[in-house]
Order: sequence, then structure tokens, then C-alpha cells
Amino acid sequence: MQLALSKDDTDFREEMRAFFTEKVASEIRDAVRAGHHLTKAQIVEAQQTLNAAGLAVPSWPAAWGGRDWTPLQRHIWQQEMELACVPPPLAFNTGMIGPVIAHFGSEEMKQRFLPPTANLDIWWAQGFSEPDAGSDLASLKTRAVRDGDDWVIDGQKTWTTLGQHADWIFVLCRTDPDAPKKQQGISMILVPIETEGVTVRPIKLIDGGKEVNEVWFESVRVPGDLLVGEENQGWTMAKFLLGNERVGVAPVGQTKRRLATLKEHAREVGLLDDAVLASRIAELENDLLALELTALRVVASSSEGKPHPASSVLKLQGTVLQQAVTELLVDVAGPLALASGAGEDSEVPDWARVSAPLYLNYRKASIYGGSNEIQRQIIAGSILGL
Amino acid sequence: MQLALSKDDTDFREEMRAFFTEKVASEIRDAVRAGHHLTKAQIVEAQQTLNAAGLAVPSWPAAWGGRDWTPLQRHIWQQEMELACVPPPLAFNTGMIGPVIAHFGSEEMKQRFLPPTANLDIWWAQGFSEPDAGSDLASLKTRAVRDGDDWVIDGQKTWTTLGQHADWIFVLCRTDPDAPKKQQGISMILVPIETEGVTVRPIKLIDGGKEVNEVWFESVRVPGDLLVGEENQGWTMAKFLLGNERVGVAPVGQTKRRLATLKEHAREVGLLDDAVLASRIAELENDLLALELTALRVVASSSEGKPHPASSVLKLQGTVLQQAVTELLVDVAGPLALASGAGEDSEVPDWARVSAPLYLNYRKASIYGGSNEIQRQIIAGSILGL
Amino acid sequence: MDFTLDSEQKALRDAVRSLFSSFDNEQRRAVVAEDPGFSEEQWGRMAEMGLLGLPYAEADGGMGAGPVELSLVAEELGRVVAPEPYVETVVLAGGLVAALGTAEQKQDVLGAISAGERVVAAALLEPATRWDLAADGVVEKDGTLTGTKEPVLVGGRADQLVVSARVDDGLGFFLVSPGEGVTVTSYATFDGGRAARVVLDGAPAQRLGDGSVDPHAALARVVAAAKIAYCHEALGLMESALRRTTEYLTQRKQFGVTLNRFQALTFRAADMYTSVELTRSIVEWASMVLADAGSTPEQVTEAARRAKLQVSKAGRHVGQEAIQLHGGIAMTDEYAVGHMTARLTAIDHLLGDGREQSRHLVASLGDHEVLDPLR
Amino acid sequence: MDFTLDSEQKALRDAVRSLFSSFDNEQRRAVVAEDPGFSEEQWGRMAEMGLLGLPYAEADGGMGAGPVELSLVAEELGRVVAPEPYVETVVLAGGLVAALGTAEQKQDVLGAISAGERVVAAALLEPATRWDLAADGVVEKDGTLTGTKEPVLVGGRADQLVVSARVDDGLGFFLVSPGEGVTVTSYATFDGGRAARVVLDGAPAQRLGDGSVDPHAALARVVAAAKIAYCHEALGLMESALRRTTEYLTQRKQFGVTLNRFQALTFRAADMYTSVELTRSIVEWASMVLADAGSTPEQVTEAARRAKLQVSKAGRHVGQEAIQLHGGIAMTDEYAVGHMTARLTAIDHLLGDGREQSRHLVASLGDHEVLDPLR
Repeated sequence: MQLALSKDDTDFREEMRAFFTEKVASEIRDAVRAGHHLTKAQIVEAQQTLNAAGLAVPSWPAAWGGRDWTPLQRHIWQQEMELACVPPPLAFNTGMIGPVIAHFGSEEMKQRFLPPTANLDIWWAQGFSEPDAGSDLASLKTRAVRDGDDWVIDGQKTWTTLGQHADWIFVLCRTDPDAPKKQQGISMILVPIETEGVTVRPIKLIDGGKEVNEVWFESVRVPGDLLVGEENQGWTMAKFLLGNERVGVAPVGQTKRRLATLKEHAREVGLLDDAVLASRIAELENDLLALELTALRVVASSSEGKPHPASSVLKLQGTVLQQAVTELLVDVAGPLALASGAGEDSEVPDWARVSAPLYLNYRKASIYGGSNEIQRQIIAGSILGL
Repeated sequence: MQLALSKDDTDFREEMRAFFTEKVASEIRDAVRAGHHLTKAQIVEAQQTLNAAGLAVPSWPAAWGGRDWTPLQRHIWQQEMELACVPPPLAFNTGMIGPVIAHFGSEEMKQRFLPPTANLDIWWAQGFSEPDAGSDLASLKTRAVRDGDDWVIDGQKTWTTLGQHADWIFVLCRTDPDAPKKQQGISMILVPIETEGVTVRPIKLIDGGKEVNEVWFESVRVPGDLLVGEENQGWTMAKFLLGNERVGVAPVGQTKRRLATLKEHAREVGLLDDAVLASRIAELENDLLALELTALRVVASSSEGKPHPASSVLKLQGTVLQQAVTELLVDVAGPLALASGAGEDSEVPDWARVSAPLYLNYRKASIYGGSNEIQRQIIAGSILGL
Repeated sequence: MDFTLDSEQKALRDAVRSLFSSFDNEQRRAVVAEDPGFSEEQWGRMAEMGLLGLPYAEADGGMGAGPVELSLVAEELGRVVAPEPYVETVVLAGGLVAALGTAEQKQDVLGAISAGERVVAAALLEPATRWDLAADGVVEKDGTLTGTKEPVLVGGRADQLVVSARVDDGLGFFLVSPGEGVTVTSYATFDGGRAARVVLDGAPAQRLGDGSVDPHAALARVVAAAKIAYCHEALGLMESALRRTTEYLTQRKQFGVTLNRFQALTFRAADMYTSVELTRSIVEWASMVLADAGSTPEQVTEAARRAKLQVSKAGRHVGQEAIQLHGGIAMTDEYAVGHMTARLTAIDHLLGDGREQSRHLVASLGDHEVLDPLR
Repeated sequence: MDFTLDSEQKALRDAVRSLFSSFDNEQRRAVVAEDPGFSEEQWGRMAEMGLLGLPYAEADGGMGAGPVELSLVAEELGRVVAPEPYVETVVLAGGLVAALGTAEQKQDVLGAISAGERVVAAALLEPATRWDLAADGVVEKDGTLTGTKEPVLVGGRADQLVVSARVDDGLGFFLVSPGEGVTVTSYATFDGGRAARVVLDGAPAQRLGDGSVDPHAALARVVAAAKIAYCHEALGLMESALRRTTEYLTQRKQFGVTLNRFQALTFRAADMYTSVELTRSIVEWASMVLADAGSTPEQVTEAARRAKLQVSKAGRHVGQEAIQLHGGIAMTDEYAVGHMTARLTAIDHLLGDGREQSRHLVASLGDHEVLDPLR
């Protein structure tokens, strides 16, 4: 056991910190800090800044821009990025379809897609969830049928985050409806969003934002070479992808930063003198510390594509704390949270105005990406043997 | 809707308060207030004092000592009794077997048993739970077989509270092992504890006390007239009995009294100045108020033997708050709670010494008498239709 | 002590329920999308039914009803997440006029509210304060007011404002009409309502009352009444959120079975039910304390705090769980449950959240040995 | 930063585990029923293995090991709810001697502890104080002590006491042997251990050290080390309680199926697992902070507080749920789980509970923007 970072890791951290705080546009970082929604252009700019420095896809194979970092270094990279309010690389690109193509795709497919995926020249959307298949992903109904060399896709996807910005979408389709188990007979197909028959409709959420979408596929025809890997191998890819998703899914740095600014606002409004509120902050800080240390423990013992079983703890507790911090921020704002729709001329500070929509928005955190019930199921079943 | 009590009810309350605080021996009430275990003699004395004044079995039929009180009056009676630290009449007698005999028993059985049951001349124990039938009561295995006019009983009961003091035990036995459903084929039989073949063994609990027992029945022979009601009617009686149990099962007055003394002790040790601890007390007081008001709402709409469905809320939340108060008392005691075994010469105050055993003992509250999981099952199933 | 409604009260409840029986989330979305954020037609119907004048004296154009009747209306509005500013106008703004106004002011303002002719808003909060309603960022001088109030609920639609301000002898309340010296900037609130920034710059103002009533005491009672009304609105919201959740659990299929086959979910619904039942008890009790002529001002204030503390806790629990047990669908604007949670969140932070109530209850913790709701 | 054990550490852990491999609840009940409440034989074996001198310098008869090694022992003791007073004697009482004693005192006392020849108890608490270990109800005069200490863990069995007392220049620590002027009344504690009331009436006492070490600083570090050791003991307890619970859920049948078919129960076991994993992370980190030569005294104190705050919350959660998920069986003395909960409760209230830690952490809340466990 050893507390201190090695000299290499300390240097690495300094390097990351310097890059994130000096090289990424401050307007973008300020917008993140304030809890504002970013524009597509801002997200693209940030990722291209990272990619130019080789910092967008460190977990990818080295041949495609990855870095042979240790798990600890990857953790430091993510922490420093979040603490510096740098928007992380688009997860659909760098955490999902990129690794899937790198692992399962043909050489031709890699060459065609990986570079623009890393650089966010292609914006990917995730076509997994369906209206009748929420947590029960494998019961999906969207069908893809061979027609000559092409695939013809019919069905509907939903909860497609930021789909309104997408250039392409990776879609789980049922390609063998007669397979004995529902997990079999699923394939992963890439679809240009501009293809005829694809319709994207934003879904307005309760915080007023439109970050998720419904996507319809009506006789959508794509060339056969847009199948990733082999036919009916889709469930394997989905599990691979969701495993990757879970490891990076506890945004500890982001929550720490939010709590730090919350503390500052609490001081401004005099609430740091309220022992009850102050103890909630102090205990949340401690909870976050335990979570971060757990991430360090878990990350170190994960191997590629095979997350440590306890990574479900990170997702579960990560969202619990994200939600606790956003809830507490509304408490700090108090009645000023009602001024959520006020303009810049309002005397109500910006952070108080965004607090309630942020709180409402983050109720999603324990639902999307494998709900907390699914995480408990995984822990009870896979870890505890129940 | 009406806040104030009627003149009659106000008078009734004064009468109850005067009786409980003036007529019940102060040594007994002091022992209850201090959280000490009562002796058998103290429990008997208290109940006989109540019974002599017609206050031991108000819910029974008037012919057997009951009072035609309104539900509100019964509530007031219980509240005032608990607030005055009067030990309530023994539940096995007045809340369980008494009402069962009064409702299901023959006239002869009523005359024989009800008066001594009300006066605690007979101390009853409950023979329901078995080692392999906890929450799943209906899977009980203790058998009673007809032999001539007699019943011969074999089996084992457990969690028999205060069975070490018992003169008689009422036993749920399987009398028809071939009945199509396990709930059928069960009968209720009364057994003198001194009968040959009955063995009572106290179970030591984690707080060091011995308040529950195992009871073995080995070829225990009792006369046929000790069957209550009809053969194979036992499950109906058990449900009737457990329904009664639930209504009175939220000892709001007792918990209020505990919280009041806790507050006093917190003041003594200076913890009332700790805003966090003080707010826990204030919020518990509020939770108790909501519970008490719910009891008033529910009690008013219960009819005999058919509890309001929301009575499960009383059991559930009643135990949650009982446990919260005992947990908080240990927090007030702090390290002094370690002096749990100290004698009277200790400078550590009595309340601090009993705090941790009390806390540990009350972990039972959410398990016995229909666990909180069973209550949630009832709410989800019977009330919410889930 | 009696928790039952009499037949007139039941009839009132049924009438309000009937008035909103066809109001669904689709309608609600259409209504809140456009200013003023509620339906003027429905407001008119509420006036016709006498709901807008419910608590006012008949002499002032009202119905002379009590807090219990008012609570029934608020609860029904909550049940359907109605966006009409009932508590804001009738209980809070109108309540201040009823408590403080001269006979003439009452007849004028309360008559106009009752008839649905005038929407009145209470402008109490200021950007620099939290729940200190005796804030003094607005100052009176020579019959005019100067300063800023924000957020002022319904401020953009209001025909008249009741403004708290600092006067020589302390706290005063004033009637202000939009116009000269008044700049109102309206915006949407996260619960679908509207609030405004109201900048007063020498705005002509008419002081409420003749100075015979203590404004602090009047404010305390009106705020208590508004808190209790909000608590009933929240109770209606919670009951609806629970009902929606149990319906969804019995209908939605996952992994081949309906969700009510998953015990972990049904137990959580049971806990929601427990929260709602406990809330109903304390909220109805608070209305009874408010209605009882024998209650002291302190008892009324305390009862309102107690109800609101419970509503804060239960509202978070029920609102959060209702979304979680539904899953993604409840995050959408098209589904009602998320809006219930949003409105519960707003109510939690109006007139003091749970911690604020608790802070005051702690201060009086030593005044009693046990709490006794019976009198 | 590295959470892995080296091979020697693993060997130590395995050796301790092996030493207690046959220790079950039946044995434990027999041992705690009789004074001194632990097994002298087992204590002797622990001495033979070098466990009792683990943290002390080799010159003093110890092994010169660090906090990580110590934590492994404490965790294994917790795992089997062993009643041996390891933290009390080795970490707390011996730790004070190691920090404050003269070379001669260290050789004498620590040598005797290491060899298993002497049980030493720390007499710090007084009836009138809570966690104020610099209490001054015991006063030194002319080389004797007068006053009362209670509860003194293991006080009845102790061959020697380390007593805190008020001296002219503030706080002092003294070695006291039972005998003249010392009245010890021993009793059982609710977790199966023993504590005592120690009345000193002119008891001869030998002051620890030569005055060259600040006693407050020494006390703070020893208390931090003891807290961290208790946290590891608690971690072992929690892991066992969780393991017992999951075993029970897969074996116990109700309603015709094993309990692990009830999702509401398995989800709660999952939450217990989450608590335990989070606890392991922060507790191991605290040991690393303690072990790291670069840590400041403030960092050590803070790390101990953070670990103990987490242990307080998680210990209650896991201890309570372990009983509840078992049902009645866990309430009985014959079953180990209830004793785990009892011991977790005792540890929670030794050296400051969660609220006490939180109170101190609040005081330094403004000293940092974010917490950063990496160095």
C-alpha cells in the first residue's frame, strides 16, 4: 500500500492540469462551470482541442490514437478534465462506438471511421433503447432485413441523447427473429442520419431542455458493409460497450467541482453558518472522497473490456451523489430557484437560476445508462451470488 | 373537520390521566420510565390495578369487562397510559387470546377463561412462530392429533415472548395435514404450560435479556374442550388476532415519552446546543406527530376486527420511529453507553447505561409481530393493488 | 377531534374535481407554453363557482368559507397539477388585503379577485434575501415605492401588486398597479408557472390599512395560511404521483412481466404510500388548527411549519421515487409525473423549505415536553 | 497510489486468519461469559506471533511494523468478532507509552505488552465528559493521582493503566498499577467486552516521558491511529455481517422458496455491499495517510475523522440491515450477527461518533475547495 503518487504520475498530473486549464477555451469551461448547456460547436471545439494533443481517446488502441496509460493515469486524466470544467470527449464516439469498431470492426471500417470519430468530425448517436425496451434492452424490436447487399431497417429508438446533433447513429437491430434466445439474433449496424427514412424528433424533458430524441427508421436502406463485425454478434458488442460505459460513469471530478462551487454559494448567502447545511456539505464531501477512492481501487483492477464487478458501485453511488449535490444546490438557492427563466438582467445569480432545472435534469442519472435497479441486480446477482 | 376534543372526551382524558398517574404504583412507573425490565409481579400488579378499575380490557365485549368506548377514547386511554409510564395490559391476554375466545369460543370457555385472563390470573403465551416458519406463519408444522377426546400435540414453537412467566399457551397446530391449502387444516388449542411434555427454554438475546423462549411439545396431551371454536378454524382466528395486534401496535405514547426524556438528557449533556442533533430531535418529534395523527385518523375508521388497511402504516412507521429514538439515545449517551453493565455505584447515569441494550433490543421491533417487509407487502398488495 | 368532511365540503370537493376532470397533461402543456401560464377561461369558471372569493367575507364579495374549504380546492388543483395561481392570488395576496386593508380596500380588491376581474400578486421576496419576508430592499417615500422585488410569482400577469416595503415605523404593505414607475419583466419558472422581476422607481403606492393592525402579525398568519394551502396542493400532487406510479407498475412490462412483479419496486411504492398517508394526517391537522378559533397565533405558525416540514420531506421522497419507478418516461414533458415533481420542488422552496421550518422548530424545542395534538 | 498488499502483508493477514480460523460464536460466547472477557490463551498466541508488539520499535521488544500491518490484524479480529482487547491495549495504551515514554518506560511497558506479559489499559474517559480526552477530573499531586475514570475499557483485567490527568502545566499521562489508592470495579459492556470504573485516591503514579514531547500532539496521533484501527476492525465486522447475510438469504426458505428470490431483500444486500466497498476504500486510504511519512499531523487527524465518519454511517447501515434481513435469529445470543452489530455500535461510540467527526470536518470546510486524496 502506498499513498503518494510516483514522480511520473505527479508529472503527468501537472501536465494534464496545465493542458486543461490553459489550452481549452475559457468560454467553454466557463459555460460548463455555470451549468449551462453547451452548443454543438463548443463540444466539437473542445474535443478537437483534446484530439490535437492526443488527449481525446487515450483508452483506444495505440494504433488509433490511444495512449498506453495506466488505469491510474486514465483516472487522473478524467479527474483533471472534470475539475477544469473541460467537457469530456463525446461518450458515444470515444467510449462507445469507437472502442467497438476498434475491437470488432474490419480494418477497412477502422480506417474509415476511427479518425473522424476521435476528432468528432462524425458525431455519433446511440440507437439502443426502444419505447418498449427500457431496462430490458434485449427485447428490442427494431428489425434489419437483408435485401441483396443492403440492410433495410424498420423500427423506433428512443432516449437518443444529443441525437439532434448526430451525423451517424449506431443501431442495435434484430436480424434473426427466430433465434432461440432474445439476446441472440441482434446485430449492430451503422446508419448515416441523413439516410432517407430516418426521422429524429427531440423529446422535451421536464427541465425544459431537449437533449434526448426519438428516432424512427422507415425502410431505411444502408449498404451491407455498415454491419459492424459479424451478423448476430450485436449483443456481445452491446455488453462490451456497456461495460466500458460503466467504468467511466462515476463523474467524481464533475460532482466534486459542483460541490465546491455549491460551498462557495452557500458561503455567499450565509448558509455555511447553518450547522445542519454545513454538515450536509461536509458529509457529501466525505461520501465523494469514498467514491473517488473506490474508483481508484476499482480502476486499478479492471482489465480491458472486463470491468471490475464493483464498477456497479461506482455507477450506483456516483448517481446518488450527483443527485444529492444538485438537490442541495436548490436548497442553497432557496426561493431564488424560482427565477429559473429569468434573463441576464436579473439580480438573481445565474447559479441559483440554473439550480432547479439542473436538479430535475439529473433525476435521469439514476435511470439512463443502466438504471440503479439494474446496478443493484448486477451486484446482487454477479457479486453476491443472490 | 374539528380540532378540539368534545367536553366528554376532555373529561375522559382528565379521568384517564388522573387514574394512571395517581393509582398505579409509582415504583412500577419509574421502572418503565427508566427503561428497566419489569418483574412478573410488577406486570401483574399493574394490570390488576387497571382491571379493578375496569381499564384493562376496554375493547372486549361489554359482557366481559369491555367498555363501549369510541375509537378516539380507546386511543386516549392508550396514549395516557403510555405517557404515564404505565405498563399496558399484557397483549397476549387482552389483545390476543381474550378477543379470540370472546369471539370464537364457547360460552363455557368464555366463563372459564375470560375473567382470569382480564385479571392476569392466567398469564398467556403465544404459540405461533416456529423455527422454520418465520414470516411464513402458515407453513407451521406443530401437529395436534385426536386421541379419543384428547388432543396430542408434537412440535416446536419459538419467539414466545415472556413465555417463562406463562401459565397457559395458545397454540396454532396443524390438525389436517392433508388440507389442500396450508392455511386450512390449522386449529387453535389452549395448553396449560405445566402439562407433561411441555418444555420452555429462554433464548438469550443480543442485549443480554431473556424475553423470548423456545417451547417444545412432546406428546403433550390436553382435553378436547381446549380447542378454541371449531377444528381447522385456526387460520381465521390467527388473522383476526393479528389484525387486532396491528391496530394497537404503534406505541406512539411510549415513543413520545422516550423522546421527551431523551431531550432532557441531551440538555443535561449540552447536546441541545448542537444544531444537528437538535434538528434530529425536532424532526423526530414532527414524525411522531404525523404518526399520532395518522393513528387518530386510522383508529376512527377501523371497525371491530377489521383494521383500516392503513394500519400497516402504523406498524411500519411506528417501529421506524421507535428504532430512531433508541438509536438517537445512544448518540446522546456517547461513550458512556459502554458502561452498560455498571452497577448503581457508577457515576454514569442510568439512562446512558441502558441506552445501548435498549437500542439493540428494539431492532426486534421491525421483525416481530409481522415484519416491516410483511407490512410493505400488505400495503403494496392490499392497498395499492400491486 | 374529527377528520371527516361534512356533506357541503364533499360537494365542494367534487365540484372542483369535476371542473378539472378533463384537464390533462396535453392541455396543461398548451396552457403553460403561452403567457400568462394558466387558463383565463378556467380562472373565470373558478370565479363563477365562488372559488376565488372562498375565504373572504361575504361583505367583500367572498363566500366566508374557512381554511378547510380552501384546502380542498388547493388539493384538487394539486391533483391535476393545475397552473392557476390560486394560492398566490387568493391566499397570499388577497389574504394580506383581507388582513390589513381598510373596509374600502377590501371591498375593492377582494371583490375584484372574487369576481375574477383582477389577478393580484404578492411582491414580497427580494433577490438578496431568502425567506425574510420583512425584507426592506424596497423603501417608501412620499407615497411612492422604490426598489426591486424578485421573484414575484404571477407578477407579469398581475393587475395589481401587494408590495412589502420599509416605512418609517417599520414594515408596510402597499397596493401598486403596473404603470408609472413600475417595470415588470416576466419569465417562466421551472414548474411551468410565471414569475417576474418588479423594479419600482417612485411607483405610486397606496398603503394597505389604517395602521390599526400589526403588519408582522398579519403577515405571519397569512404566510401560515399560504403554507398550509401549499401543503394541501402538495398533498394532491403526491397522491396523483403515487396513483400514476402504481398504475404504471401494473401496466408496464419489462423482462416479460409487468413491473409489479418486481418486489423491490412494489416495496418502494409502499413506502411512498406511507409518506403520503403521514403527510395527509399532519396537513389536515394544520388546516384544523388554522380553522380553530381557539388557536393562538403561535400555534397557527407552528402548525404551518410542522406541515411544511413534513411536505418538504415527503414531497422529495414521493417526487423522486415517482420518476425513478417510472423510468425515462417520467423525465419527459409529455408525461405528467415529472411536472408533479417539479411543482413539488417549487412548493418546497416557497415560504421556507424543510430546513427552514426545522430551524424554527428547534428554537422552541425546549418549550414542551411532548407534543400533544389533542386539545 | 497503490491499494495492493505486498506478499509479507498477505502472509501476516493469512497467519492471523489462521490463528482465529476455528474461533466461532459458540467459543466466543463461552469466552465472553467469564472474566476477563477474552481468551488469555489466544492472547498468548498472539504475543508469540508478534502481533502484540507489531507497531513498536524492535528495541522495545516490538516488530517495527507500520499501520498497514496493524490494520490487517484489526480487520481479521473484526471478521470473527474476536473479544481480545487489541486496539485498546496495543494501539491506544501502548501507543501512548510509545509516543510519550522515556526509553526506559518504553522498554519496560512495550516489552511486557509485546511478550503478552502485561495487559495495559488506557484510562482516558471520565463520566462527566463525552469525547474530551483531555478531561481533567483526575488531578496529579505530589506524584499521586486522585479522581475517577470511567468507562475504562479492559480496566478490570489491566496489569497497568495509562491515565490522563491534570498537572500544573496542563495535561499529563501517568502509569498507574492496580493496588494502593486504586479501586477498580469491572463490569461487562454490551458488546461482550469489559470496562471498569477506576477510582484513584492518592494512587502512586509515574509520569510518562521526560516532558520533551507535546502531550496533546501525541494524544492526537495515538487517537487517530486507534480510530483507524477501529475502522479496520469495523470493516472486518461489516464484511462478515454481509457474508453471513448473503449466505442466509441463499439458504433460508420462506413461502416455499429461498429468501434470495425476494428482490426487495437482495437489493438491500446490494446496498450493504456498496456501503462496505466504499468503507474499505476510505479506511485503507486512512491507513496509508497514517503510514506515509510525508503526512502532517493535521492530515492524519483528518484522515482518521473521515474514515470514522464513514464507518459510523456504514456500520449502522450494515449492522441494522444484517439483523433485519436475517429476521429473529439475528436477535439471539446464539447467532453471531447480532454481536457484530453490537460491536459495530460500540466502535461507533468509541473515540467519537459520526456526528463528532462531522462537527470537526465542518470547522475546516472552508479550508479547501475540493478534497484531493492524491498526493
